[in-house]
Amino acid sequence: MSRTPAVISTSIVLLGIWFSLTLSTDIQEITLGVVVSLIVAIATHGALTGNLFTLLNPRKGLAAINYVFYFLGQMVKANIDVFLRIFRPVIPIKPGIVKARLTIKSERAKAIVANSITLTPGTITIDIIGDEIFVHWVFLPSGDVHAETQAMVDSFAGRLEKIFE
Amino acid sequence: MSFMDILAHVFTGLGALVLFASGLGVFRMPDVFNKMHAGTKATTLGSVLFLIGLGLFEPSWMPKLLLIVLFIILTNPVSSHALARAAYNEPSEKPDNLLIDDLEESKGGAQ
Amino acid sequence: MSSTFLIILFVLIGGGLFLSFLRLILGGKATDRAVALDTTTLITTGFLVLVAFLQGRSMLLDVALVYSVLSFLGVLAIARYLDGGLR
Amino acid sequence: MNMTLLAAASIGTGVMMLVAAVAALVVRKLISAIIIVGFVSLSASVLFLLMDAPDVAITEASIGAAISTVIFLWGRGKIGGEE
Repeated sequence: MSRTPAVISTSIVLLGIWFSLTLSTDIQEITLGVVVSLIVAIATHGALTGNLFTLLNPRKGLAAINYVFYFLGQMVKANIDVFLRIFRPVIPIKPGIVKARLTIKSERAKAIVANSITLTPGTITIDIIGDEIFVHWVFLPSGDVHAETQAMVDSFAGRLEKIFE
Repeated sequence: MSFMDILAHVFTGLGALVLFASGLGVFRMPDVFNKMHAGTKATTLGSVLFLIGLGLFEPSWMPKLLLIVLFIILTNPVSSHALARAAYNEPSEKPDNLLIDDLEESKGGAQ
Repeated sequence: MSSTFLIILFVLIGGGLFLSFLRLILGGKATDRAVALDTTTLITTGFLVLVAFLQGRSMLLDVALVYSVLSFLGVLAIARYLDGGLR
Repeated sequence: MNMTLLAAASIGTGVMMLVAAVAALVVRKLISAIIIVGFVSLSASVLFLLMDAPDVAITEASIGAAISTVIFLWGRGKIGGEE
């Protein structure tokens, strides 16, 4: 029964997807949607979203909102960076793969950090082995490369830790 | 012209520009990982801006467009990650212009 | 939407599509082509939504959704193959 | 106006599809040919959509992008060897 909150939050998310696909308020459609989303959520043990009810805790909810806005800002910055880079006559690149350490333990959080790093300025994630993350820089930062990379990874992982405890 | 209309024009125009930039980046960048920088970041934000801009023109389409946007944001880094691993692990595909390569040492040490 | 703005949108998206298509054809290595295929399909998704908007039929949005899902699956299959075979 | 743009888009997609099909024939590595064939069937799906057949376009996208690519890759793996 410890999976019940996860199953319920997964079925709510699936029901939202169902509504935005059908866009209908017919009672038959809604009933079918509820039944199908419950079946899928129970069959997958709620693995799609995990327990979303922890976000109702105001501190964690604020942390999640903070993370989303930080991520959107970084995404816009990344595109300005790409934009300024590719319209030059000679593209300035100085590539390299740098290792950093992840302090966060949960697998879901690791996946979120890796995907966020892929969408932020100048970096993509190549691989995660254990708790080490390997980041590819299009233009290596000046100064201590490892410290800069670690600071960049921590800026995401630190914000996520507040959500995942 | 209402405020919403201007916003929709700005969003679609910027989105199309960013999508063009992603095509140009994929064409011009020298090796796989750098192509991926243009191909992932620019297409994600470009699609998001473009689809939301069209959704502002036609508000009844917004839910379905938001679903496509959510799907693109969730899956685009995943396919990029899979391609990056493939490009690194296959010796004939790996680019040779890396200045620092920590992953090489780490894999060499493990085996 | 004025027609000049529409032409600008078409030219920008078609140009991006064409450039990534050129990279797909001219290639380099196999992974270069795979990255170009990924970019091409994502730009095409935007293009399909633009076509749906021009024709004013919301059914064409479903095609764009299915297209983006399936192209993701195709790229993932190619990446898995390049990373040591489909297992 | 709209019709002109859509006709231009159809012609452009058709030309790209033809060029890609020829390129799939002349390209040297088999895996590159499989990737380009994936693009050919995806652009066939776009062409179906531009010709007012969204249901055929969905079918073509699912067959061309997902199933035929996976089957080609699977067969390529079964054959083994280089080239």
